[in-house]
Amino acid sequence: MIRSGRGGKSFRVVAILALLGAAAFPLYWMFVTSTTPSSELFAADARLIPKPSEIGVYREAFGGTSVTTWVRNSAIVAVGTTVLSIALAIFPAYALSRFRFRGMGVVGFGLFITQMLPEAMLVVPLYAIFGDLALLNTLSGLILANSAFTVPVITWILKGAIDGVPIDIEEAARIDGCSRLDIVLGVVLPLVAPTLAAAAVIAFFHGWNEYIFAQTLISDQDLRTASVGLAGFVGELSTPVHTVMAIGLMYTLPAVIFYLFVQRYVVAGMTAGSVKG
Amino acid sequence: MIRSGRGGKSFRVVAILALLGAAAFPLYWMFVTSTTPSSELFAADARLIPKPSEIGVYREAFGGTSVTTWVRNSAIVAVGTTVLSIALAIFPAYALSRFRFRGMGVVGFGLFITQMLPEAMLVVPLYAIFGDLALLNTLSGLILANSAFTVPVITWILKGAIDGVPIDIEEAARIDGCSRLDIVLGVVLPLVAPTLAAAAVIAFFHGWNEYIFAQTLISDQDLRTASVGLAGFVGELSTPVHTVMAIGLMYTLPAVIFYLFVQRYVVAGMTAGSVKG
Amino acid sequence: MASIKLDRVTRTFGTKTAVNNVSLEVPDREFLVLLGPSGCGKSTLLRMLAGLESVSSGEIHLDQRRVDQLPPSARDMAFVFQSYALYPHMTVRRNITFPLIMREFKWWFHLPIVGGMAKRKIEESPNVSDLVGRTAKILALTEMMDRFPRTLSGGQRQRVALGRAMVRQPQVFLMDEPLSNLDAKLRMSMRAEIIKLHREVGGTFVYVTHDQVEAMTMGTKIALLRDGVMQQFGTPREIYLNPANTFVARFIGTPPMNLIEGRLEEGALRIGEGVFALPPHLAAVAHGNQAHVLVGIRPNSLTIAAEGEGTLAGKVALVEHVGAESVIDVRLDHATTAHREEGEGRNEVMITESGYSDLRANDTVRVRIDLTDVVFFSPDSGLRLRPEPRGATPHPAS
Amino acid sequence: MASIKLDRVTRTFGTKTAVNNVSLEVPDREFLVLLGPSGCGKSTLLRMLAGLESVSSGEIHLDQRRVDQLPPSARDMAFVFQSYALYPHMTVRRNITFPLIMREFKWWFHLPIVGGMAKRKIEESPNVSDLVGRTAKILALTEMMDRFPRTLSGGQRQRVALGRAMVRQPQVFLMDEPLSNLDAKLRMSMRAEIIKLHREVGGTFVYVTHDQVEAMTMGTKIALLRDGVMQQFGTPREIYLNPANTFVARFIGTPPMNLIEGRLEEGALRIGEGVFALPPHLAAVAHGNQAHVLVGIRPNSLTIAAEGEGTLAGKVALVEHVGAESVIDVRLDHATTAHREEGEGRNEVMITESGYSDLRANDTVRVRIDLTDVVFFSPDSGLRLRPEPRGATPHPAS
Repeated sequence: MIRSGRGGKSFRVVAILALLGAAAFPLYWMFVTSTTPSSELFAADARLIPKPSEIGVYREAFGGTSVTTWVRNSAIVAVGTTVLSIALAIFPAYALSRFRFRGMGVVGFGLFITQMLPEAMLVVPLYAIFGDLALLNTLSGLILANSAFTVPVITWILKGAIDGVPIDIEEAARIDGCSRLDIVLGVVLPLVAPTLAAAAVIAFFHGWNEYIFAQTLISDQDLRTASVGLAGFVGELSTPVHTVMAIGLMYTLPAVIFYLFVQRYVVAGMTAGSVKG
Repeated sequence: MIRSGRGGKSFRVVAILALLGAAAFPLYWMFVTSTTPSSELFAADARLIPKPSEIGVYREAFGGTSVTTWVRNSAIVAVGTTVLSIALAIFPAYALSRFRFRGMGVVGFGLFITQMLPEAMLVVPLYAIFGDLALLNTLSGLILANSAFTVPVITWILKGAIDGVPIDIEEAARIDGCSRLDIVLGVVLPLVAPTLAAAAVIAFFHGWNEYIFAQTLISDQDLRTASVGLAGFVGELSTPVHTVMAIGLMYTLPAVIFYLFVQRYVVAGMTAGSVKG
Repeated sequence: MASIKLDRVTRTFGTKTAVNNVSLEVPDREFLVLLGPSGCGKSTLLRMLAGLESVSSGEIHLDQRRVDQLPPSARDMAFVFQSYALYPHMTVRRNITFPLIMREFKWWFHLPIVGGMAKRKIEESPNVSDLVGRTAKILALTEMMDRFPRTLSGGQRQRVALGRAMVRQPQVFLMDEPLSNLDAKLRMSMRAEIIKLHREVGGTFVYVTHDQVEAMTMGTKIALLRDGVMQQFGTPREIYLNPANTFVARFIGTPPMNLIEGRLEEGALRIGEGVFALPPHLAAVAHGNQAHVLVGIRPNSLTIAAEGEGTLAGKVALVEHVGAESVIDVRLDHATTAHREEGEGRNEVMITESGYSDLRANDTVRVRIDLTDVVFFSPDSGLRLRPEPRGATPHPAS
Repeated sequence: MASIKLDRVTRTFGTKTAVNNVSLEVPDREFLVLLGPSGCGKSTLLRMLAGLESVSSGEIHLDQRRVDQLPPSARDMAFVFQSYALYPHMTVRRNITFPLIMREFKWWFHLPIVGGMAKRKIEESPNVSDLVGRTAKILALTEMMDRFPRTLSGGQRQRVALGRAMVRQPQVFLMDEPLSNLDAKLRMSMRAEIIKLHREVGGTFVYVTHDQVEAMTMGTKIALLRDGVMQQFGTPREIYLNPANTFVARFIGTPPMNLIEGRLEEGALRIGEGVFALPPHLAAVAHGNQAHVLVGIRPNSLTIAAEGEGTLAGKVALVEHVGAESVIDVRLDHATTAHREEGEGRNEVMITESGYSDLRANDTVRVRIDLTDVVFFSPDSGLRLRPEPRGATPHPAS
């Protein structure tokens, strides 16, 4: 922490305001739009204050759709993606952080390759493979497909955090009788907990919002996720924009709740910086 | 670096092989598929070796489409997104790393909020705003929209790297006569160069692959990006899968080239760990 | 031409007071050492001088100029960090030249290619490259100007950090434990180099350390701090001979001063069963002061003696050999020691003797006291007992 | 019950040889200090003992058992790290108990709730909690068992690290500069605590340091390394009195031994213009050895003298006061010194005198040499010159 004079202070205030604005605005915008009648929506001067009289749109939104089923499916997919991708990312992240070997560059390339490939590109081969493996139309198949995209990013993030764990602490654990597995699970993971929380948020949101695979690999109505359901609404010209926004806000809520659940750890990581014995 | 006995070694070999496999497989798969005639594509035993006789598919792919225009547009969007989102992320990242203030938790929340909101949700309000601001049907509008999604992630990643820059080095720069701006640009940025490179890769790929905004906000054929153009192909039932794969591989190539361009820095960051004076 | 004056300087962090009401004044060209244990506020004080911390209350003056509200770069002070804090992405040459480049800095120096050329132009201008070259020569860095800090050893990095400070030719050099990351042998030779530097480049030095040997050998003035409060300020000799309280007495000197409980009885001092006649300067202190005192005795004022008068009985607890000297810990039979800071105390006193002592643990010995340099402290306040005003002081009080 | 034997132990990293062919043997209950400057390989050697580094060639034996191929946990050694390396996410109690928990570890201890309960059960079992309680009491940690490492001071963390080592009751304690992160005063008192620990808990200690004072006071045996090669191995006294070469001579002792170029002339020693008669034990060394020698003289064997025979003329260069002692640097007029490692040398010798010297820089003085403890080195190899086999050695060679 820098305790600084006047220059630093104004810099800080501006930075905070900018960030807060960026943070709060989209949610607020959604709320305002959801309470704006369609007739006013494309008016020249955009509305900036919600209209409480229009709050009934929420009752309406809940009534006509199978929102609860969608949200439940999305929750299963998001939690599954989170658990699976963290489980798969831990060991590569540890290896990248602690070992030096020829071909690290190639591995680094691999960490980005799924980001280079557009999902649309992989849908066809995945559809074929999933057909063979009987994973089509299952939530676990969707979890698997999502994890393929989150694992590299999470590996990269965890690797950075593990870099910050002093090697001495690991060596102390070896002397105390820990195997390599014991060290990773018992010493390294608790020390990177804040980053783990951040990684969980990223994986959860990816699973929650993923659209293309959810649309392609799932055809059963009962297994449809919220992102696909919502898109169905948006696509229908008959759906008024404010209803879309109302459902959208409900759709966003579980993700926000999940975030609030882990934010204690995330913020701890933001304030703590690196690990010290 | 841990120099370890037998246990560590086998662990390492397994980790490398797993990562290499994950890295190389998708590209290889695409290549194999592109040279597989449609008739064989859904055969019970999947083909694992490319068929050189079918290489002509690439000539075919180039012939019939405006691939070059798409790729040029995508490159503009991707580079623009990279530059803009890094420029916007640097200062919040620095502020989050160096200052302590009430409401950091709220800001942390803000860093994730655009990840919580599905893009589909924002398309309508963005369309309205962009209409007002005459940003519809422009590549700069698309760059702006993409940056809104990449800035939070990049802020988060840069913040982690800046945490690793010793505060002493900044204080030395203050004593030597640097303003806060000089410190950020002249001292902090060069020291987080590897992370900056990783952030650039993430932003570039996001801009390159983004689909929903590119589809909605751009209607002019000449401004269409590769992701949208490609999706058009995939949608057409008449396009044979192997042609799709061929075009997909060409589509992926610029992204790979960009990656190879910055990978020197990324790998330097992977091997170096934290900054030391 | 740069005297430093601190006037009731205080710094609080939340409810904690790191530096409490410190006032002191040193003239130009002094070598001021801020000394004390970890967490005593010495680094905070130095950082306030540099402008890296703000002052909660009080004033800092450089010559006649009040500087405590100025930004660091306007104070004309250089700072050498404990961690060296070199710029890892710059060569040694650029590290040393950096403060000079910043003097002529324009915003467009941040531009990639043009900025780099402009900086190189400054670096290669005759004035700058001369000055940098001379500095490098003094510090024996000429050979390694194009290397990067990560390729240097600890001592070389330390010298680059010194070079970056010297090249600005500041009025004041501030150094925050600059030697503590070096190994014991290198620390000794760098100590000599810094003393030489002080003599040759001039300027006022302020040096923070927790090592009393560094303070005693380098400083022309020492300010000893504890919990943010200045305990004593004076020359090394004053502080060694006339410690203001028991903390100072125990902190300065290796091994530390022994503190033994005693009783003043009509011109004599009783310790346990032993009675010692007081020399005149001590009798003056004793006069009019309370009967119970803490007697401060340096380890070299004690000797192992044969049976005899004016000695104390004890048993050897430990013998340490440090080269030419032996340190003998003796547990006294009847006297009580008062070394509170180190746990139980166990009534041990430390005695230094030159040569290799053949004593072993549990040998029975007698200890003779040379009263010449003995000092008295109040057992309640820990403060030094001084003679009544009318008495003459044998040593000037600090 | 744990003697340590190193047999031609070598460790290479790429083309660099960190430890080169080191052999030594210490019986049970010794306190072996591995001493040397930064980068001499002492830490690598310790880490090979612990099993944290593998051995490139050679063997390590603990008693009769060869251990160099065993994993660290099978060697029955505890390790105290320079950085303490406490587990930041565990309380002090859990930190100390951790090695005992690992002895009974099952894979399902990793499970969130069940594992936590199982670990707590071990922690609270009478055997374990007794042992941990006793250890905590010895180290005065009882009050802070439920706190986390980040809330402790440096000295307290150091004691927790010692506790974690002690609780395993290992045959060997390995310590890697455990005191170097503490401040000067605390370092001294922890030094005494570790010596006490060695006496009370038994076991063989191997201690790495770059500080020769620590080595001299703590060690019962010292192995002095330089660039991976062992320079000398022996008791502190042997190493101090009989340095094997000029490096050892200069490394041990504060201030370091003076090395002056001299010439042996028929039973006498000529240094510059001065001629000194040799005592018998030195005459025996002189006999049959070459004429040119380096004369090693401890600073306390030199004294400032009045005009007279058997003295050397010089000028005072610097006077340092360290408490009870003064260190006087004198630049000799006609003699040449050979302190190669510190740059130009400038023909200065260091002299220690007790008390506060009133000499000032540039005073003209004469220096007297006490030849009793003087040693001779070869100017070419730097090796100690010893008497011909038939001569008697006054001190046993190491």
